[in-house]
Amino acid sequence: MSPLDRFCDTELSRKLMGRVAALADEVAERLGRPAVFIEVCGTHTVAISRLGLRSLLAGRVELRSGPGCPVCVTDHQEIDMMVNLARLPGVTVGTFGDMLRVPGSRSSLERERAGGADVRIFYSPLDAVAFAEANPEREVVFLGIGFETTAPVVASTLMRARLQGVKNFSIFSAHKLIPPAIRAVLSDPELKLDGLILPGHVSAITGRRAFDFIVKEYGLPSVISGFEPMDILIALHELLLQLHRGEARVANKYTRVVREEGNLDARKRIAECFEEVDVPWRGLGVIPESGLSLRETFRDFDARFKLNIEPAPPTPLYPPGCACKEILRGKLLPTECRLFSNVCTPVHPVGPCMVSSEGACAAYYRFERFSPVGGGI
Amino acid sequence: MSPLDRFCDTELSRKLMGRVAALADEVAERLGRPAVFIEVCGTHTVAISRLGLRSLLAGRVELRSGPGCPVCVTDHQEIDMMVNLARLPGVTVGTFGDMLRVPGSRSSLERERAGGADVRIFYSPLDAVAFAEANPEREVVFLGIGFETTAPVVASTLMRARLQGVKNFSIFSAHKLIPPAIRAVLSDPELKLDGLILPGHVSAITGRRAFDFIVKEYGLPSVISGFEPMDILIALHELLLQLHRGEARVANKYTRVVREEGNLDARKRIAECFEEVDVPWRGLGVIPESGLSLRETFRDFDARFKLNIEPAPPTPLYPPGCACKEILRGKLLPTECRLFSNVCTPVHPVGPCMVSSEGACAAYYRFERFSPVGGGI
Amino acid sequence: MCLGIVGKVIKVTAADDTAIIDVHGARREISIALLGQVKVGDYVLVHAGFAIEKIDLKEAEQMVKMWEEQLNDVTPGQVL
Amino acid sequence: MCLGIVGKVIKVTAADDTAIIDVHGARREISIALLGQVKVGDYVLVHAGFAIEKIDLKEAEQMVKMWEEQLNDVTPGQVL
Amino acid sequence: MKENGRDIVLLAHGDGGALTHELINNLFLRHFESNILKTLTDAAVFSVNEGRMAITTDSFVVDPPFFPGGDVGKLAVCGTVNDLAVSGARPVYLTASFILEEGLPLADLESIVQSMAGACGVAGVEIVTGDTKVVEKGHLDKIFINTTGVGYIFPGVDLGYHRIKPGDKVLVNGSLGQHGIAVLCKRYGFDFAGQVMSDCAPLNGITSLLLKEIRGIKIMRDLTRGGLATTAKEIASACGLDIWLDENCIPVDAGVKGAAEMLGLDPLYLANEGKFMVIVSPEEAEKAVAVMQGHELGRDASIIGEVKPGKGNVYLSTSLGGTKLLDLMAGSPLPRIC
Amino acid sequence: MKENGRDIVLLAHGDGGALTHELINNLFLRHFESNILKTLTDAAVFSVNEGRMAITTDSFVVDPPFFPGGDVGKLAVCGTVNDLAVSGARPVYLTASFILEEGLPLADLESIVQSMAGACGVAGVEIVTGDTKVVEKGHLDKIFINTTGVGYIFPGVDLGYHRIKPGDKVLVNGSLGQHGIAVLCKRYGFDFAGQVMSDCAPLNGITSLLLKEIRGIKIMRDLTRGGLATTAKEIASACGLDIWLDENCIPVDAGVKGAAEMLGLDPLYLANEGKFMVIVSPEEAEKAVAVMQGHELGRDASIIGEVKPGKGNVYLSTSLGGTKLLDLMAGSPLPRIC
Ligand code: SF4
Ligand code: SF4
Ligand SMILES: [Mg+2]
Ligand SMILES: [Mg+2]
Ligand SMILES: [Mg+2]
Ligand SMILES: [Mg+2]
Ligand SMILES: [Mg+2]
Ligand SMILES: [Mg+2]
Ligand SMILES: [Mg+2]
Ligand SMILES: [Mg+2]
Ligand SMILES: [Mg+2]
Ligand SMILES: [Mg+2]
Repeated sequence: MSPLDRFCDTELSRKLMGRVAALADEVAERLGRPAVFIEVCGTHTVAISRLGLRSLLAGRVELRSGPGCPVCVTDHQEIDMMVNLARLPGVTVGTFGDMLRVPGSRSSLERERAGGADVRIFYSPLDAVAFAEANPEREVVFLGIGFETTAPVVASTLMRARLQGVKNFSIFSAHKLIPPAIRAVLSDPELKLDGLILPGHVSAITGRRAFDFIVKEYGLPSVISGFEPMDILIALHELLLQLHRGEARVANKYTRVVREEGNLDARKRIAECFEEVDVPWRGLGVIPESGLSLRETFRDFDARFKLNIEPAPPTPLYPPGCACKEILRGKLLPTECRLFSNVCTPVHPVGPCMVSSEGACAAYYRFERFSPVGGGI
Repeated sequence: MSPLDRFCDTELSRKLMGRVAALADEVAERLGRPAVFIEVCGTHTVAISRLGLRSLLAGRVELRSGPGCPVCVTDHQEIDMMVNLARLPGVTVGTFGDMLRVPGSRSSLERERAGGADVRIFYSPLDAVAFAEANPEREVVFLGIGFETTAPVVASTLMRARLQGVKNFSIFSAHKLIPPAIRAVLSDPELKLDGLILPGHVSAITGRRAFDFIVKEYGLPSVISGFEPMDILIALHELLLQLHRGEARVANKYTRVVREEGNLDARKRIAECFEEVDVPWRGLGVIPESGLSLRETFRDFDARFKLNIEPAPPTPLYPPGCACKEILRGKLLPTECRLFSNVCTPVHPVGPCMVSSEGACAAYYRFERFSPVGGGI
Repeated sequence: MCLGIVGKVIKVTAADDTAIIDVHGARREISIALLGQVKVGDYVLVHAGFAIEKIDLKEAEQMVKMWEEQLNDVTPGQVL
Repeated sequence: MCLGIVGKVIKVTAADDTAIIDVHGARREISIALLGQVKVGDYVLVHAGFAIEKIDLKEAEQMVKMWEEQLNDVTPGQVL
Repeated sequence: MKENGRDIVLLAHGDGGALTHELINNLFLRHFESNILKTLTDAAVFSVNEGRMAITTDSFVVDPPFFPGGDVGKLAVCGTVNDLAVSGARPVYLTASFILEEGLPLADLESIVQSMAGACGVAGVEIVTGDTKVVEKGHLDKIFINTTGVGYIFPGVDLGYHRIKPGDKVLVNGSLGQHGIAVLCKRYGFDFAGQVMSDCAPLNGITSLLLKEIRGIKIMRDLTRGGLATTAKEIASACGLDIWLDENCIPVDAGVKGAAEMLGLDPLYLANEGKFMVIVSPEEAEKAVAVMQGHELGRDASIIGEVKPGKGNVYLSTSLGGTKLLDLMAGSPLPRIC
Repeated sequence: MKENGRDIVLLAHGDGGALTHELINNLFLRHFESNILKTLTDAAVFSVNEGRMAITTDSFVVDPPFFPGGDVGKLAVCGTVNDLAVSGARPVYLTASFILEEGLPLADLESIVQSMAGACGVAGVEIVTGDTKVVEKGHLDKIFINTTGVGYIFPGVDLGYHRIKPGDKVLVNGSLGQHGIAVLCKRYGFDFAGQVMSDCAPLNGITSLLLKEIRGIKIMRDLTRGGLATTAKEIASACGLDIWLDENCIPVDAGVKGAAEMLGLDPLYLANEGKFMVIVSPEEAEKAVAVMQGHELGRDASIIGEVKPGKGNVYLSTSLGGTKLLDLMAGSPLPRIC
């Protein structure tokens, strides 16, 4: 058995679960309330839901979902621009599957495709370059969404396209950065928080150090975590332990992947292609230097310039009644939104958190909507 | 009843048929053989077949099919160029339904469409302009095929497109002219011919006078005919009468449509847009000044220049065994080709005369392949 | 080689040189750019969406009438 | 927010910076442009068709081992 | 933005999940009345008695899906009902399988489903099971519908090529080419001002009447793709006899004739969706015409030809008294200039 | 030039004329063996005895049409056979209706037809009637096939939601998600080196065995679109009881797990084409597993859950001992990065 498989070992996980639960009880008792942690990363949200961890920690730890779903935080304005792109004659929009259903102010890429736009899902942006080469009469615009994890992938793709002389390929960059978003969340004075689970794959690129500011500026316990059952339990254990001991540091519990300085090659590529700009986040508003736009040296691959895409007009952040703003900041649970599960469902989503299967509301809807009537098998 | 309907009157036609048959008998007796007429126009070929006229005149008049099917006479080389056009990325080829199945040396537009080319059938070239306006990212190339009847229609379309500033529309002109083709047929010394049925709708444009050369240069009886049963019978009657009387003139028996000078407006449009060039005809080879190519002033609408279409290499005129050459010159009947109806059928055509439903071989195949076992009802 | 169909003009839009024709109840917009004056009630010959000539009903009338007379002549053996 | 999957490198084509990875039998070509030296047998973390980091198996081994030891310790009431 | 999946068809309507259920419950079950369908099980279950049954299937891909006189939904029901009807069966149950293009307006789908329900009512058949798939925009053109139908062969009825004999008469129930022209004209921008419409109609009423009244019916065939000419040729080939048709007797509406001329097409090859051909013994031909004329779908019924000894050919006696051969259609009808 | 219509599908193959006849005679009749089909009439006629019959229909639109372990033809036969099989029927006759995209290589069509014939042989069913339409290039993606099947319900068999009771056990016949993964991986450029293939297979052999041996079978469902989760939710909703599944007991092949992770998908929502769920009384659950394991399509059969009193929900007990809710699929599976 590879050591990697042992991170999903059921027996081991169940044992650790016992420890975590016991430790959580102690901490909760000491605090006089359940500890409140935020998982920054949407993939953590899903993993936690899949494990049924919230049901196992109920009354001991409250796990809230942070702004780490790139789909959920993509602003209306940006979606509207993507929709405008898709409507241009001769343009093929390439994207990861996640973006398809996210609503802008009037439409979504899914609806545009249904209306005749050429919108294609690619597993990798390199597949979009190959598609562009095979269809020279189309301008293929790949939507650059995602955080530090995805930005170097797109940067690499761009460099490859330039090297191969592909003229009909470009990028619409809507990449975002995690540390500024965490700052925006933590600087909310109303927020009550005992610790953060930090995104493992963003950290793989940025390195552990990128998160030191959390301790320095906010004095909160935090931990970088992987995504297997053991990873998440180890991370929870670490947070509870820091709380228990009254410590606060940025622990790295995903050492098999995350280094102190991250992936320097990847960071270099990001820096080469992109520059930091102020961008709006759904639920968080404009955050300074939290987005990545293509550098001037890549104008020939920048869809905004190549295709002359005007910025779409700003729109109200939320549909009436939607509590995404509070949910994205970790201030409310999805079940506390009054539209949740009656008006707003994954099939007919109202707010962004319901759209992506990784969105906090969608994860709650799918996995934790009802508490069971009987017990387990 | 409108006088127009009376041209299809069954009772009247049957009576006239009796006269024609009797007159034909007299002429045949005098000649010692059936009179041989050529119908220049493919639409006449079809109309004659549909009426079962050949069966009614058997032994008295032999009706042969001339070069008047624009599809049948379009050369391999031209089809190959159309195929090359259809293969260009971003190009939509617009055409009349007739051209779809005509084989070039390696492919046909039908096969190209099946292989992914965008080939569309339009009822009118104006519909192709409308399509171009609605699809600005495509270059829409309309195939200009047809004789004097169709050339002014395409010329008008072109002028309209220029007026409306449609930039993504162009023409691939393969238009041909009938008088030079008649000359080419008649100058064949082996040809035995007693008269010509001249194309009514070409004459509507050119005028009756355009055919005077037939009498002056070849001394042959000829008649301009419409397409209704009475029209055709009147025309046959006229030819037989001229023969009977030893006369030869270009009679106009389609006076409700054809004028001495034709349609001057239409002729002006042709002259404005096109110039006469030497072009190859299937079955007849290159005929001087028998084709229409766009004038230099229309280069921006000339697909040959706009899309840089190289002339395709010349190819052998006929598949081995195909007798189209003789059939198109009126020297053989389709049934005399040894491939007819066994190897060569409308479903698997070998030669061009089998492709268009108006082609001589196709018309014979559809309507006159077997003689009936019993009599009529 | 060139299908032509007779249509009756039921509407003329001079501004863009179009007309609506009726063929036994089937209607379509066609271009009249190749003809001079066209008016409602005229019969035109249509090819590929364009009227290419007006139909001269008088000529038609004359010709069928002539033949009707000839053919209804009962002289036996008449062939010319 | 960023799906990453562990794959074992089974072929490297340095010329175009690609490798074939195997994930429980599922294979795919990925790019290794974001990593330095990669060799057959390495485990890599893959995101959107790119290897974004090598997996340090020793670190993995150490961490699970530490936890296995701790968790198999039967001292009752042990919570830390 | 319009609410997702409530105005147009989305891929998710075909994923078998929540939206598929919405579509089935809010649309299909609202229009199709059937206790069997309601069970929504993997298969519909029904009881049968001893006897002979007929089954037939057709996929309907008409472009455009809405045309004067009907739509693809009405067509899908009538087409399958008619294949059963001309086979001598009483149509009973239909299956309905939809393939939808992402982006199809739900309102269009609803009106198609409504037409289907209407046609089922007229024909007296029940849709008992179905299926819905959605494919990506551009992977099909708007909507395809498959219907499969089962019915009971009327006891004692024996139809087939083997019964055709020289001397038998050929009948049709009315004017030809209407459906084909209605569709082609819509496609190529013609307008009939309501004068020519598809003849799409369920024929089981008139066929069951005929079968009850006339014992000498040899075969019936609906005259769909390829029209009268193709069907006649198929029958002639299958029984090795010649069929002679008389152009003067074949009913073709003036509007159809005009539009067919305009497009360069032959009405004898145009599709019909409410017309059928009957071959009947000569003694009963007149009575059969009378029976047909007594039904609203047979007002213009007439004898159009006769079976003769021969080799499987079809001849048309032309108006002029000449003859010409009719053959299978070769290539779909396209508008031509020559 | 290749001879027209002899290498690729042309529009004329679907016009009902000469090329359609060529296609039917040279391709379909060569592979599909059936005396009923050979008559090529408007409808197929067959005799029935008194009893209950089942009818089901499905259209198959899989992209790509060829995938590891099968093709759309095999799928079209198995899918319909399986709907009949899980309904407690013995599948007997199938109809096959093809919609083809102009340009489809005839060789591809032939190999699809060959697979269909092969699957019919294995399942012991007969294709008795069919239909072929061809649509313009770009109006569909390569090929769609509709099959409709009829069969006889085994005497005495009574399956249905009404029979499900708390305490009943939930079984599956093997590892989940293979078909879905095989298709998605082919579409997105993954390669399994032959290790994961579609599980596409006719289930009527194993279901008839089960029905013969086990009296306490309450319901059977094949786990197609939407996978185990969606089907479980449908059953729970329909009978108003909860279903509890145990993640540790649900067989999912390692290769499927890996590929599903790579694409960000959940195997419980992936389609299967040779897997079915059985709900059986607790007393007979073990015996049912044994019977299934005795058949080659049930080697990995296992008990994966249980019915409990409740409100129509489906719960999964996770490996950690937590619980989570399973619901209908919402949106087709697409590869994601997050
Ligand atoms: S349930 Fe819907 S409306 Fe409410 S917060 Fe979540 S996404 Fe917004
Ligand atoms: S029958 Fe065919 S091969 Fe013979 S002349 Fe006609 S087209 Fe040519
Ligand atoms: Mg099923
Ligand atoms: Mg049928
Ligand atoms: Mg049918
Ligand atoms: Mg189904
Ligand atoms: Mg479409
Ligand atoms: Mg039929
Ligand atoms: Mg089904
Ligand atoms: Mg099914
Ligand atoms: Mg059919
Ligand atoms: Mg396609």
